[in-house]
Amino acid sequence: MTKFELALGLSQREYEAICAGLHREPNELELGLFALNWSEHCSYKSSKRFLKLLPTTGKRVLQGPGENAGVIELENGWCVAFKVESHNHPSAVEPFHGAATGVGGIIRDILSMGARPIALLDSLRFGEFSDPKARRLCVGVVSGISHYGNCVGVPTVGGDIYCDDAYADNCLVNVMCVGLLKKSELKRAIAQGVGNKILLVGALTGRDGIHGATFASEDLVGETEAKRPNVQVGDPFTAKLLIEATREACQLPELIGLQDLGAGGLSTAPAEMAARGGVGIAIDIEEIPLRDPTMTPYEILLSESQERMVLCVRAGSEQKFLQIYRKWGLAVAVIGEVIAERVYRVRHEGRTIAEVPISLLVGGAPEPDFVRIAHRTARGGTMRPAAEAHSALHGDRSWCEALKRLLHSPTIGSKRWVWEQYDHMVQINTVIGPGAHDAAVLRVKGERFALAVTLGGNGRYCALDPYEGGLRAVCEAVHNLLSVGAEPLGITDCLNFANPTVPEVLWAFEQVIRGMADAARAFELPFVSGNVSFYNQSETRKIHPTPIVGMVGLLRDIECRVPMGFQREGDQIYLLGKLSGKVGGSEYLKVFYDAWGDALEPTDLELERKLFQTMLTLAQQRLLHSAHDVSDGGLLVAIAEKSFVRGLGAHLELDDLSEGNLFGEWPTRFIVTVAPEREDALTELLQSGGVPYRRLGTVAGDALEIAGERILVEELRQAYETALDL
Amino acid sequence: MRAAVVVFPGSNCDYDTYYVLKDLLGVETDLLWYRETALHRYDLIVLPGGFSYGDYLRAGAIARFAPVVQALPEYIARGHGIVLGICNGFQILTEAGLLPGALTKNISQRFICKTVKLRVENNATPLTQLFRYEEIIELPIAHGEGRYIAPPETLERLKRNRQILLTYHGENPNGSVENIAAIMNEKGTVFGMMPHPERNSEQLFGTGAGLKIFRGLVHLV
Amino acid sequence: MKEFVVRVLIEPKPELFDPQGQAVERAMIELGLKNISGTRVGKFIKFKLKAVSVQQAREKVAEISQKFLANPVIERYSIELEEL
Amino acid sequence: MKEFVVRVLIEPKPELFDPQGQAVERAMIELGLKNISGTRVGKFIKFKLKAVSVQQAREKVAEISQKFLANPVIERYSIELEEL
Ligand SMILES: Nc1ncnc2c1ncn2[C@@H]1O[C@H](COP(=O)(O)OP(=O)(O)O)[C@@H](O)[C@H]1O
Ligand SMILES: [Mg+2]
Repeated sequence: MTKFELALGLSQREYEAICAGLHREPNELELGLFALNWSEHCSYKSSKRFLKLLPTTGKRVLQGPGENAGVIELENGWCVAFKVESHNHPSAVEPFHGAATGVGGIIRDILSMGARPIALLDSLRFGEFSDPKARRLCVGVVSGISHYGNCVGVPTVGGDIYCDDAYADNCLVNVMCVGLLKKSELKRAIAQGVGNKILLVGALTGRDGIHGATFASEDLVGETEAKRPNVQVGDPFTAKLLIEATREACQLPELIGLQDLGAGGLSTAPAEMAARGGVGIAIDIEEIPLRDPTMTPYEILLSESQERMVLCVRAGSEQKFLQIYRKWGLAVAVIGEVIAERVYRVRHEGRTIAEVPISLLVGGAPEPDFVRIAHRTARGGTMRPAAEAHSALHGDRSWCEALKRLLHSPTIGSKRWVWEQYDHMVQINTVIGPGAHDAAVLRVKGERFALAVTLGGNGRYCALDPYEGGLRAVCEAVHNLLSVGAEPLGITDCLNFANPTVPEVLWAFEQVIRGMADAARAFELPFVSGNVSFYNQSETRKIHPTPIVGMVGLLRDIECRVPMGFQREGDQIYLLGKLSGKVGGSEYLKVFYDAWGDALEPTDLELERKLFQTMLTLAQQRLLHSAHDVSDGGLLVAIAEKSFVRGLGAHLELDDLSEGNLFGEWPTRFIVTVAPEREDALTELLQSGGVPYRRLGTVAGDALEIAGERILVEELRQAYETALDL
Repeated sequence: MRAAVVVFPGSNCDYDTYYVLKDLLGVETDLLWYRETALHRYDLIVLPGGFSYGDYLRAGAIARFAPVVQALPEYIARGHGIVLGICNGFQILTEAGLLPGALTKNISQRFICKTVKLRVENNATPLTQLFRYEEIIELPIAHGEGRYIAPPETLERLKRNRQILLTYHGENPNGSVENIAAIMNEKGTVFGMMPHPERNSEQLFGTGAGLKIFRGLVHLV
Repeated sequence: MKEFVVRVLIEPKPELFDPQGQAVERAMIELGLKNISGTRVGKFIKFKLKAVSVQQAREKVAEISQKFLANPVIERYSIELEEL
Repeated sequence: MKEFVVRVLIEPKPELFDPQGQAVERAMIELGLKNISGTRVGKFIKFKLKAVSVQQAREKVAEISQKFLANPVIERYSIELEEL
């Protein structure tokens, strides 16, 4: 094999598979097509086998994995489309543009389903902020998301941020987009009907990011400098026009299918559309509107210029579509047509310059050998850091001081610095926005119901125990939705991992998926979309296995939403779930002992299911004055967060104080408040639901009081609000 | 009463503003494409928030040349009705010279989205007539270029003629001179404000102070 | 027709406070560039222009700068032309 | 010590897409400035610097431009010095 082929990232075995499939050697252009379509990023060749473990069906699922986004039915003919995607490698190289173009890509995925994008969420991972490089990356990423999301008019309503040395060389930028559509508007990324036309719409095609997909399918090592594709620059202004124009185009019955151009550009999107429709596509390369007329066919086909989409429209209706896109000042051209032969044919001035069978190009990539081998042999081991158990208690540490210090850690503290840079209100649907609760709540104009959305995941748990970590990631998302009173409906996930050819990495990958799958089955929740990002490692560092879980839920009546914070003095504070558990994996151990602990408290899925039902009933009956799940930082942090909302303190009647009880982070717990006169109704419901509970105390005053110690809410709030200061 | 909300390429609060006027207040309202110039049929023209032309070069710098903006001076001179610029709309009006001063990058150099407190400095205008003088109200802001500045003579004139309508109260989020958040022209026919009244027009989102601004403008007293 | 490379430099008027300039100056000093003062941050627009003469080119660019590229309330501009 | 007026001009690398430049170019054409092409929008930083020699001044400014003023992944810069 020549140097050229190797540089494209194809293996010898893959090259042979191509020759065997074509019955000849590919030419340079064809090889480029294969390099992109068969890249890990586009083909999922190493992950496919494992992704099959995830449950994907359910009675509300209108579209599961396999399209640009998943779609779930809501009420009154409304549906929600959603997906999360990573832009890790580009953001590590150029945080501003990398993150910005990540936002653009996921928005177009939602657009492809016929939906209007109504919300964004972002999940970010950086090194510790004591490292200036981590701070610089964070500032760049946040301003990139702010730049793009704000301009394009989609509110950024949620997400999370963690800092950990594991991400020092490979930051993670996962963005989720949520769209709303009527069931009748649903579209697919499909090409059908011989003779129908293929249109390219949006921005001009330039020399951007050629080979971005193959770049994202390799480790980030120093010498990639030379291989590094040009940084792609997004144009949110064009993206906004593309949204409006495409929403118009979606109203025309002659639109057969549409697909965004992401990684791989024109070398992958039309082929995927043809694969779904069981047809072929021929494109005429000279018809493509270019930014630079000197581009070669190879560059045109592999360009990853942003803000472009491909449409398949009924023959004869082209003019209608051309008009719409021209009205919005966008580039638009008929670049090809649907053909009967199931090939992807590229023509240049009438001459065929590349032609490959669709079935070989899309989905034909053989599973790499290492997957089979690793799958058989790999075990955990090196993923687990040696860490000491800290079952012993704290000695003379003050609980108040410990709490204050935890609240000041960037992972726990307020992310206001971030989300105040995001327009989280545009479209005027954001009833509960960032920083206000466990999940964001969006109203649907003219409807009684509302949507709740959440995105997040904890890599440290997965590094300790990938199965339990994967399971928790799903549980936590469920809790976030239950806290606001919403019923979880569907899941999207982004699996961020290191190099999959390392057996332990692949082992952890499988464990995480098994954990997520078991949790999803317990709640009968389908995975409807997702994304895999491998190769997040450098010469010296691997990221933690980091599944990021996005979830959408339904609040049947927006008036039944439950606030997070303490509402009234005298309200009674209850803990739902068990009080006692291990401290392993907690932020507390990290901050005070620089350790992880030896094990995570295992999650009790039976109890999870009971809590699920009970929390829904409590919300429907409007019994609760507030609810908040216990997650990062543990019990006291959750209580402090409840006190910040209105500056109301609490008398806590806790006597069994231990690090595990106060700062352990196992899930399956909520802290709720109830009016004193409804206490009996609450406890009755908890008993009949089989949920263990205990009374923690009373909402009162302007301080938290615990076992004789007392600290002003305002003092804690100061620590919390100043945790992120970049 | 008939209102228009202008749609520039890149507007993104156009529909929100339309929704408040049309669906919440029941005002006959059109979304008006930026190429339109027949404005006389409208009593109120709103230039909404967003990023017209991507806010490239300077916020509002390109949009001020749009046909609809070019037609505004005549609309105003003939007294056909009132013009309101919200956020990006305010930026366009200052760029076009229809309101004095300029809106520049926030002192922090960052975009900022939050609810702020404002003080009503003049309640004898259509925009503010439903508030008490010096009343403190809450409205969201969302902008990267909202720092109002103007030469001293202009500021003098603004104060003398009571053209300053709203000022930031408590905290000045962007560094605007004299805490200025909203102004009008001398005749009281052109209004510009950085805060977004359409984002606090329902109880779901706060106090509903924004709806009072629209009610005042369309004389639904 | 001649072809020119045009550069329009736009900066905040001298009498105006330039918070961005101040922030950049502070950062430069922190990074060890002592002995600096009066930092201003502006914009820089570059393009190619065909015109019959330098004079015509300059006039045209001045007009567009005045009208569009700079905001005279807050900015001033200078034009540099180079014939290709 | 000598004193210099320093100008650092920063622009997007030529191979990168500059959507702002494109939008500004379109606007200039619509406003009647035909015959233009290749518009790029960049930044312009101006300050005064004291240094012992032109050479030292230039070295220092190059260093700070590289390290801080310009982002070498996406931008290139040029330095202009003038002695006062
Ligand atoms: N971790 C996952 N869980 C569920 N579905 C997934 C996962 N990863 C990818 N998918 C699905 O596989 C398909 C291909 O994903 P992707 O290549 O990211 O799409 P795109 O073409 O938009 O980049 C999508 O339908 C996606 O939802
Ligand atoms: Mg896609």
